[in-house]
Amino acid sequence: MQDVKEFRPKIVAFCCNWCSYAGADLAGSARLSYPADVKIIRVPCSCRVNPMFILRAFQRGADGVIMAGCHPGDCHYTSGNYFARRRMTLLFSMLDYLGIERERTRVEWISAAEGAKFSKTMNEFVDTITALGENKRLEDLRCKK
Amino acid sequence: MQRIGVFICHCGTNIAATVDVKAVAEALSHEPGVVFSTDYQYMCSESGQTLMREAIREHKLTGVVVCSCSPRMHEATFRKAAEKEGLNPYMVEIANIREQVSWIHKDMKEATEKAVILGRAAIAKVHLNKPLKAGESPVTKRALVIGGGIAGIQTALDIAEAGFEVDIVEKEPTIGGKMAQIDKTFPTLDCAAYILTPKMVDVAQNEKIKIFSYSEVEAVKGFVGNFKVSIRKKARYVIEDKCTGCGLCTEKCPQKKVPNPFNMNLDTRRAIYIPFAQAVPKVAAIDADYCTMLKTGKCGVCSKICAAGAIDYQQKDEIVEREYGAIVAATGFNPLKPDKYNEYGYSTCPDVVTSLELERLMNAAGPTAGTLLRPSDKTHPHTLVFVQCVGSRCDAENEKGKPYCSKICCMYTAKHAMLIREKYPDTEVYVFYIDVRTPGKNFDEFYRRAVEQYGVHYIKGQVGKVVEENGKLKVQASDLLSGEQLHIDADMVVLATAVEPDKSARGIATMLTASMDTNDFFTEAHAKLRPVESPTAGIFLSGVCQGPKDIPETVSQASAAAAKVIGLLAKDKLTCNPCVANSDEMLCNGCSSCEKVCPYGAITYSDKEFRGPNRTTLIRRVASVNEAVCQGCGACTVACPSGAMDLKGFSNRQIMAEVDAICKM
Amino acid sequence: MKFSYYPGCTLKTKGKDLDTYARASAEALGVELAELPEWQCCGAVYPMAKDEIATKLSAVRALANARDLDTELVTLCSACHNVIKQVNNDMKTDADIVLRVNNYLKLDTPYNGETNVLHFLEVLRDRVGFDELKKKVVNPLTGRKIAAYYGCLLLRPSKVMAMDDPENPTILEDFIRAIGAEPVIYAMRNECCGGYVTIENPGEAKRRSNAVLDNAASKGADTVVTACPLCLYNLKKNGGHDDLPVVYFTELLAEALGVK
Amino acid sequence: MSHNKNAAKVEQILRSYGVDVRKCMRCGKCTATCPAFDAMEYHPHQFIYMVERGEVDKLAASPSIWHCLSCFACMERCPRQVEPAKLIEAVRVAVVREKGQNHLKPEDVPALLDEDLPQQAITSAFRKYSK
Repeated sequence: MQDVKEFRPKIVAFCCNWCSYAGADLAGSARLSYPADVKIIRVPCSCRVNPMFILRAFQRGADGVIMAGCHPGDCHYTSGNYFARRRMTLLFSMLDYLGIERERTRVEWISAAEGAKFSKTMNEFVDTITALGENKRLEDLRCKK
Repeated sequence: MQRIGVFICHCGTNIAATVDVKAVAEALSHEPGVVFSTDYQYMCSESGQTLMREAIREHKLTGVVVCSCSPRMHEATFRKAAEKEGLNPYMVEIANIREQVSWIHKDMKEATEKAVILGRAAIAKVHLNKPLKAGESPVTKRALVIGGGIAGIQTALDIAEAGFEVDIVEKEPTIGGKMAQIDKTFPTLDCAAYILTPKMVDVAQNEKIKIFSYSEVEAVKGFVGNFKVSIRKKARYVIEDKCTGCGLCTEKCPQKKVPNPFNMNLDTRRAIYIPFAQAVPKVAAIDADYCTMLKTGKCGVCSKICAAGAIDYQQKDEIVEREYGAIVAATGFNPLKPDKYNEYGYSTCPDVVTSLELERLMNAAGPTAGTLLRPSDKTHPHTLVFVQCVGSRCDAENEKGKPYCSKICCMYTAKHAMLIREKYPDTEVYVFYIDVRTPGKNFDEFYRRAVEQYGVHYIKGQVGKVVEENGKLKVQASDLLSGEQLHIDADMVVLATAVEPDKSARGIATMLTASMDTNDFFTEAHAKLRPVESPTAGIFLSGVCQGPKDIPETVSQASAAAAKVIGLLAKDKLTCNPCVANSDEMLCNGCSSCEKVCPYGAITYSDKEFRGPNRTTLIRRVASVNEAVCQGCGACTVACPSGAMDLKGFSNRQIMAEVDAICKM
Repeated sequence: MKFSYYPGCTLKTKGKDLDTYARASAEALGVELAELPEWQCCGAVYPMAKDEIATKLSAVRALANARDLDTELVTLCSACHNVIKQVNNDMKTDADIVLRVNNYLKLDTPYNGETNVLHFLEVLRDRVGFDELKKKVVNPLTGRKIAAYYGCLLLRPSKVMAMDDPENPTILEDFIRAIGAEPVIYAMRNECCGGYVTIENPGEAKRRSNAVLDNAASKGADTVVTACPLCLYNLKKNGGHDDLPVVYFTELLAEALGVK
Repeated sequence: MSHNKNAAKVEQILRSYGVDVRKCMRCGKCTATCPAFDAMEYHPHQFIYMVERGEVDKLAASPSIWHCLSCFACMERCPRQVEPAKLIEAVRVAVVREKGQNHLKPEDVPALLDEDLPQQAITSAFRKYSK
């Protein structure tokens, strides 16, 4: 039997505990669907996301990584999302330099009240990544068994 | 190797209708380290918890993964259950297969696959979990209230009522704040002094409350439960314990030309003064900028006539160190000075006044003894124009004003208009408004009374220019409903100026590491659910320092803040969040990167001895984290270039293990 | 002290007094006003459209000339001052305008808003200093009650003109004090005299300028000073106050310095 | 926006002048401060609202746009940075940019002159009213 598999991206979403993770919960309780390709990792704050985590995800074969935190000015820890924003800007410019498609990484500010935004953002992101296709440049094939 | 138990919750049909729970349990049972895997109808129920506890006992589990609803719902429940069975609560992890799977996906195959992956990620994390123990810290059973206006007074009285000690630090020589300057209060029109001064007396007489008047907070150290605060008692050149408040000195002082800020500088006072008759403490103070004795060494009249011998020209500022368990910011507000709005002529025409100046001009204890007179020629005004929203509701790019609605102006203007029309029926009163905002109990009724019963002319539009000519104020304004430009010859113009946080608030917020918004209002921990707490533990917010409020709202919030303080002080020990940062001293290179990004000042550096090669000792500067202060955001962990800093419960290895598990599929 | 000086069209013709008295006074104060070699009319109205380039070029030429001479650029007429300062602000802040202007002009060195533009009043206040000016006064106008008329263009838009508080200015009043007279402060001093519609709608221009002078007169002024030729013309012709002379501030300056 | 009947033209005007009419909170301070009020059919706050509603043609046909004194008082005093004066110029320029729409023609000038009228008045009138 021939196995023609349609491409389903692997997407890692880092969500801060106070805003975006709660936004994801709200999306869930409002039944606002988004593709199952998105898998969420809970972190206390967007500033906990080490750029290394994102590189690790790409190395292990993720096709897209999205980080979501509180809106600027609303960080539970006062200033964490500002640090996150600066760090991600640096990471993105490095990824640009490496020639990794800019669209594979994304930062969004989603509050605990924005379930709809969470769902919409994830839908859009999955569409973008699906259109881009598989991450071939950063995946470390040695990681594959 | 951990011995992990996995529990899949059906959540009735919430999960089980979309996720094949049995298949998930089966798939996860093959994961390394998993020694037990099952599913159950309601894991959070009593019997579900019992199931988990039995499994922990029987299978000697060292870690638990519950695949269920959001950890924000029941993480605490499952951790408590594990703890009862002797398992460290932080060895329990949740895979969220309800909000993130069953509720948003329809296809069972797809949902089941995702549930398995989320379960694997949680299992991968639990492998790296370590038992965590929450620390404890003691609580100093005393509170500090910064600011002695109605907010600070109410907070202090409520805390004292519960039996705890409270200090009030007030920068002026008396408590009372803005409310002491107000004449009548809306919507009941009772006298502010009649309702405020008894409270001030209560404060003075309460043994639990200590007032540091004419004092400022100089430095704050420590953390929730254990603050150490330096208070600067400014030299008032009067010995507080000796002064009887007789006021003789304030009548005899030869320096009469001192502007009187209590009356908004509409009259003068002496160089030695008691701000107002009901001041608490009723102790005089010398204004060093004007006192002839302090400036030239000649005079000494007050000292000679003071029978109590309370005058001390040699007095110096004094620093007092006090310890507190909780701190309440009640720093209040000031009305914006409208000197950037001279199209209204405030700086050039004395008859253009602010609303707070009008309060003094209508107050029986004010410069005109309660008779409304024009400041320029002391005559009775016949036509008055009120301008709303001066400096409020401006665009964020407008440098002159504030972007927010100041909230109280619509109501106090209605009050002013009504009082003037009632006392002086021969007046015409115009109010120019953009919107009339009256959400509050009996507020709109009050405003309608001003219009219907008192005949105040409310005009939708703004004033564009005020021109003083031949003793009149020619007011040019728009009437948007009639489409006309109006020209009114007025005798007085009253500007409802925006409320702005007191200038001292910014410095105090920095000392408290409490966050502020761009307008210098203190930020609350949660806009809806934690409105009287600062995000910084142990710091509470009372009154207008958090946002514009009227008196009833301020008092409610002040009592709410007091309740939160009482809840904190009632504890003997505080349990800390165990998911805090910690630094591996062997890896730390002493660079201070972590210290710089810490919003709480939880990281300190000290020199430590380490054993070097060949029995030498090395002294290295290394970071350490104060676990009682750290809130566990993790900013430092990413800033650390050497990988020394990590976050318990969300360690680098744990998060990477989750990443790997998700990407593996 | 040497400055490049941009007189503008009116100061060479109908507004000569504004110019001649300024030059004479400048000399007395040790300020050298070197007229730009090839200046062109600024157009008298700042074009607010972002896509208007051609109408901004003459101002940029003057600005670039002053830059090349390594001097600050001094203006005297309120309208020129307004146009040149606003265009300069565009050349500092609007990358699109900068690009298009420089593409068009093809200067040896592209212009990017380097020149500092000063009104002659600012030279008196910030470079000479009113205290210094006071010392050089030989003929103080003691007892005179002078009303300063700012009009609209000198102060607004305040963010760009950055010369004084647009609603409660002091620069002309301080100037009046420096030459020994007493300033008369009146609310209409920064309201428009209607000069722009003096051709279109003389009735309106009359009403506006009359309101200005009425207000100044009610405060006891004996003279009104201005920096704008159009305001001067309009206030004199349409103000309805023959009892209230309107003169350029430079005329009183020259008088006080004894060079009139 | 169905509220706006003339979206493309409005968009063009707003873009070239950098005005954001949505910032207006309808306080009417521009109209309160306008020295040319009596000469106008539509007043500054109405300009803003009419442009927002797309009624540019109606505005362009009104004599009001020629009565603005360009004194910038509305811009200076607007609490919301809406800049009505720019919008009025924008509509005026849109009119004169259309062929044959010059409000002031060179042949009309001599009749308007008197011996003291400064050049500035004519220059500015040309710049404001003609292509």
